[in-house]
Amino acid sequence: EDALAKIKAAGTLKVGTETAFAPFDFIDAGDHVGLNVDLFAEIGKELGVKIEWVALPWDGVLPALEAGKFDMVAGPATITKARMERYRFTAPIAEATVAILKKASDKAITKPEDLAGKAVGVGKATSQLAQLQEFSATLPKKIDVHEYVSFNDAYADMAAGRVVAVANSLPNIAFVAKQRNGVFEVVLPPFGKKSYFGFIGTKDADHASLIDAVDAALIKMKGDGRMAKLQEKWFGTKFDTPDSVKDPAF
Amino acid sequence: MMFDPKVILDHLPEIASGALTTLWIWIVGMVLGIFVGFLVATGRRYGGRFLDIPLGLVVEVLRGTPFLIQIFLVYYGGPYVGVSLDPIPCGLIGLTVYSAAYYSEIFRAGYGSVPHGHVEAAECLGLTRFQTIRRILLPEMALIVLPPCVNLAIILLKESAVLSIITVPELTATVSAIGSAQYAFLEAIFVLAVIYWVIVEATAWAARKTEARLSRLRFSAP
Amino acid sequence: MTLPAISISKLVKRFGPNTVLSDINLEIPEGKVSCLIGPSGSGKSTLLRCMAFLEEASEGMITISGEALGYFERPDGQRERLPAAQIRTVRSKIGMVFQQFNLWPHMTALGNVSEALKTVHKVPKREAEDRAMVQLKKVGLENRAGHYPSQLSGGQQQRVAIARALALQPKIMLFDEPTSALDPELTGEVLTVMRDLAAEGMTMVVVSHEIGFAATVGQQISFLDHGKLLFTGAPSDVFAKPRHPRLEQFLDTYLDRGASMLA
Amino acid sequence: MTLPAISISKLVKRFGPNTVLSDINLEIPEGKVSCLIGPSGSGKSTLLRCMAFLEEASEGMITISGEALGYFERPDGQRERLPAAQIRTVRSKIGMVFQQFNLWPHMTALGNVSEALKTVHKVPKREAEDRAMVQLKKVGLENRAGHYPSQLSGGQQQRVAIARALALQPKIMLFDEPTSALDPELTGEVLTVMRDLAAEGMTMVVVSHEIGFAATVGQQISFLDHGKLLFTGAPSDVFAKPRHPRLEQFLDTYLDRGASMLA
Amino acid sequence: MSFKLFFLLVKAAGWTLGISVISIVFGFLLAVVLSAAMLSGKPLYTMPTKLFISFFRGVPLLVQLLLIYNLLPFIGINVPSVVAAIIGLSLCTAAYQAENLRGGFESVPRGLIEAADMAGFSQRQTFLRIKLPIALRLTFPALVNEAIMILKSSSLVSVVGIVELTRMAQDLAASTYLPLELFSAAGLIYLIICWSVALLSSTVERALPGAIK
Ligand SMILES: Nc1ncnc2c1ncn2[C@@H]1O[C@H](COP(=O)(O)OP(=O)(O)OP(=O)(O)O)[C@@H](O)[C@H]1O
Ligand SMILES: Nc1ncnc2c1ncn2[C@@H]1O[C@H](COP(=O)(O)OP(=O)(O)OP(=O)(O)O)[C@@H](O)[C@H]1O
Ligand SMILES: [Mg+2]
Ligand SMILES: [Mg+2]
Repeated sequence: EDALAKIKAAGTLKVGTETAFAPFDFIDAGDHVGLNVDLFAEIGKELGVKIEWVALPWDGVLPALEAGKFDMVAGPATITKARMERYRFTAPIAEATVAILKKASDKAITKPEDLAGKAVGVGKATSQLAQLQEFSATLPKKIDVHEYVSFNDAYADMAAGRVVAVANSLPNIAFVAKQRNGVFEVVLPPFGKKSYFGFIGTKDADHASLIDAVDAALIKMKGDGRMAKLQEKWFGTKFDTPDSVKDPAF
Repeated sequence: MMFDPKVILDHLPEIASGALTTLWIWIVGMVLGIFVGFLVATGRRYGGRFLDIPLGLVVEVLRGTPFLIQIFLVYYGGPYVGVSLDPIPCGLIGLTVYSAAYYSEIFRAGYGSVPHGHVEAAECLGLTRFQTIRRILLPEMALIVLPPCVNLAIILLKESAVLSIITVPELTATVSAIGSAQYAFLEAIFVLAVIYWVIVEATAWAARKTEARLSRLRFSAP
Repeated sequence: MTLPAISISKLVKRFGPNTVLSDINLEIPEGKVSCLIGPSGSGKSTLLRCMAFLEEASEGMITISGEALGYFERPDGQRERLPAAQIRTVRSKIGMVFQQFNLWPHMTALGNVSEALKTVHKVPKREAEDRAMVQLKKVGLENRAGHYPSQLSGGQQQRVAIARALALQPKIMLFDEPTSALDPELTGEVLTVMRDLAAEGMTMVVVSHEIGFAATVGQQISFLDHGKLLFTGAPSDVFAKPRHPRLEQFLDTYLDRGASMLA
Repeated sequence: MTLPAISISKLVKRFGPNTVLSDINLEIPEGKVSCLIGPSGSGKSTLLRCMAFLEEASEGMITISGEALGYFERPDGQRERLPAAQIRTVRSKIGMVFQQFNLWPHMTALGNVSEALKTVHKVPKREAEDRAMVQLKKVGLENRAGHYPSQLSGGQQQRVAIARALALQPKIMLFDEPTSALDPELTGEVLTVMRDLAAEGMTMVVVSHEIGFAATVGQQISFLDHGKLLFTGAPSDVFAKPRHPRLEQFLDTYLDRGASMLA
Repeated sequence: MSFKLFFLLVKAAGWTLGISVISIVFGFLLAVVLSAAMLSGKPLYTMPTKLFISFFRGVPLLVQLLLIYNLLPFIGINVPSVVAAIIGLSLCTAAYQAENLRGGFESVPRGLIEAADMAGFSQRQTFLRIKLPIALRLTFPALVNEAIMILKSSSLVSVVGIVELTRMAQDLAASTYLPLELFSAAGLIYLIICWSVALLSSTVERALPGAIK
């Protein structure tokens, strides 16, 4: 019997995540909330199981998935070629294209190209970092890239003034800008290649039916408008996402 | 999970540079910390109440809070009060101040371990306070403070990993970044374990040698 | 008569609320051996330490060959502290030998004796060591110069401590129970050195449990009890009967020991 | 005549290459006070520790009231170690009082005295403490039962140490310089307790620098020098002239002190 | 920063305190065993103990925790977060405490043990009734220092999924974007805990009988 059957028999689906990743997963006044929480609540209903959350710092999440500490990972993570070699992603749940967050008071930056020669913060070993470096190469003057262990440190450093902008996926920085209205601002349009966020599972045969079932549930929610409503709730906007990503842009 | 040594070999130069960064920040921060710590202990001993009480308070605050939080507040909070430091200087200052708090306590105990009579003998012979510290107190406490100093050095080495949150490219951050970029977590953990272990054992070995030499030099036949 | 080597007047010493020395008046004659005896806790060490300015008296005055030590008395009777440099000058006339020797363990015997010559008096290393060797020879330890304190017997350590004090050519030597940390047989070595010093006319003040030494070498004996100087005089006066009842009781403790088998 | 309390034959003790006791033959008579005297380093402590089996002799035999201690001699002359339980049984006849008292600092006086009764002899707590109190009363410390060693004077500590040894009702008490860590005035307390024990007929072996005590209380005196037993006999023989030249020289050290002012 | 946020930090501090205290107790018990093994002098016991101490002192706690949490499942032991955290902290602190205690055991004056020999104590009785209490008394300040270190190091257990004080501050900072306020508050809470421990221990130390002068 495979993973899905075991999960149904036990009645709980264990999902690993990191809770410092607003608006997907975060702690709001002590409660674990976010798009992931709402989406998995619906997935749970579709599969007929309860959801059990395991929160870890991001460094620990994927090793723990491989160690079998939980059945899949919410996250989500940007779907990339390299990652698809090691993991299986679900249907996309949001756009992940990289854009710029800057201080609202900073009038010198109006478009991504204005970053040439400036200091910009980004997370260490992320797909956003790769995108920013690629973008930097196209500019007349290189961007001074600062790498942080977490994006939250990058925001703190922008507030402290060491970097003028932070490059991150659109949904995330849109949420930051909304939370610190008047302090931070998103610079449109996004400069990165179009990319998407998906949940993560393992590639082994045992788990294939589980991810298939989650995919089916997500596509069903997209069809009946529940997905759009939740995106609206957490991002203030909704995204057009394909049913599956076979060939990511990078 | 599979163990793939290729990941390590491919990134040897980055790993080595991370290790070197950790090593030099650790050594410089520690040496400065020992120096400042000694000054603090001396100030507290001879400076009267007006130096002893405030310094004691600062030492206790530094020892009572995690290094992570201190370094975060200094680096990200500093600019709000007009102190904007670059990562490496900030990391060095942080490590120096944090270790100075601990080292000052070690030296305070060191001062206490020298029999008061030895100081009185110096006083009777007319040595000034500075001469007494330099010629009598320091050499006499050297052997006693060496083991705790080494212990602290080892703790500091591991604490220095915290500097990654202020973007210092030290060993732990470098290796775990390689781990997550390549999804090679097992390999990363392994590399970290081995490198730190080697540095710690080398330090402990050097300390044992120094201790043996010190005690041979000072208290045995010429 | 010459000026007394040390003159103590109306000295009071308090530790917090406890008065451990009250109204001490004492003159230490020059060129003689003075002994302080008395039961444990009577204040002998404290009085000696006041003479070396290791303790500061709470009241009263001490003069060394007529010069004020630590404090001088203003015409209005108030005491005022002297500048540190002046204290050092007066104190340089005094050498102190501690009960626990207090040799510096990280220096050889020669290092211990020559250290102050080098650092305080800026004597060049070679000369300082030559002068130190002279003192070590005087206490019979020229062949132990390179030994560290931990490699010397108790008696040898105490003799190095004496040489260390002598190297600075003090006019007065203070000894605080110089032999009580020693084995009976080691005691002999140190007492011999002290007898030699006495013979040379060194002014010495000795706190001692060695009643035998006090009786044979002491030229003035002072008996302290509960912080009071009960008696000062020549040995013949001190040991002659009838004695002060407290002194009688004190001496009995000793006579009980060591003496009874002489019969 | 009864069996000797302790009988030592052909005992040799080496530490590495150094022979510190050579060919010791000694009998400690029952119910008497035997004293070991001799210069520092002569091996007194080592001999006493051999009697308590705190040191294992390198050669030779010790018997306690006729029972072999630690080793027994096989018919072919080879020594063989006894089983641990048997060593404990023989050793239980011996009480030891150390120079440095060695009281357990984390227990009160009562705790120190009653501890072995409780843990080793499984005496119920109440009874053990009652029996401990009897011993404390004997050394005059019933009102110090609840004090920790650090709260007692040296003399009181040493008396607790004696009570601790007595509580196990040994047949023989060994004392290693029981007063040399004490101030002269505190010494008296301990010597009084020892005199009382002697009067009760306890077999005692005392290593002592207190020649006075040895001369007045000791009934057998042994003089050790350089690991050799030079002389054993009654006090009158030991102190009578003419003496063994080494003993003469040794006693002189004492006579020099304390005695000379008796004249 | 609202009172609500502060309250959440205090609640997370409960985890910090709880996990640390349990680990300190377990670690201490293990340390007693380890130090006894070191003192035995038998290579059969000392060799593995030396290896244990070398590993747990030489390798960062973070790595130890990741190993316990993610590697044990591969040999069929799936430890829950809390257990992994307690195991990791206990083993690490045990290595340090064992060294402290060994120093303590070695400085128990020889004469006190001889006194126990004379009173007929067995080896086990001597260890439990004499050596251990005295070694404890001698090393008490060092043991407290190590306990405070562990309190602070416990922030690393978030890698196995426990939201203790530091992690809670990070989580809250990630949604409120008020990192400075949250980290200052967390620092204050650590300070209060550490000072309380230090104060309590110095009171206990004064009350403990048996200082060796
Ligand atoms: N630093 C101090 N603080 C408080 N009290 C002290 C201090 N030094 C000495 N005393 C007290 O002063 C009194 C006299 O002590 P002192 O050492 O002078 O006696 P002593 O005659 O030398 O005794 P002993 O023969 O035992 O050496 C004692 O009661 C002692 O407790
Ligand atoms: N554990 C040891 N290892 C090596 N040598 C030792 C040891 N214990 C004692 N000795 C040596 O044995 C000799 C006799 O020592 P012991 O302590 O028995 O002398 P003692 O007569 O008691 O002297 P004292 O009067 O100074 O106490 C000394 O030379 C000493 O250095
Ligand atoms: Mg004194
Ligand atoms: Mg001895």
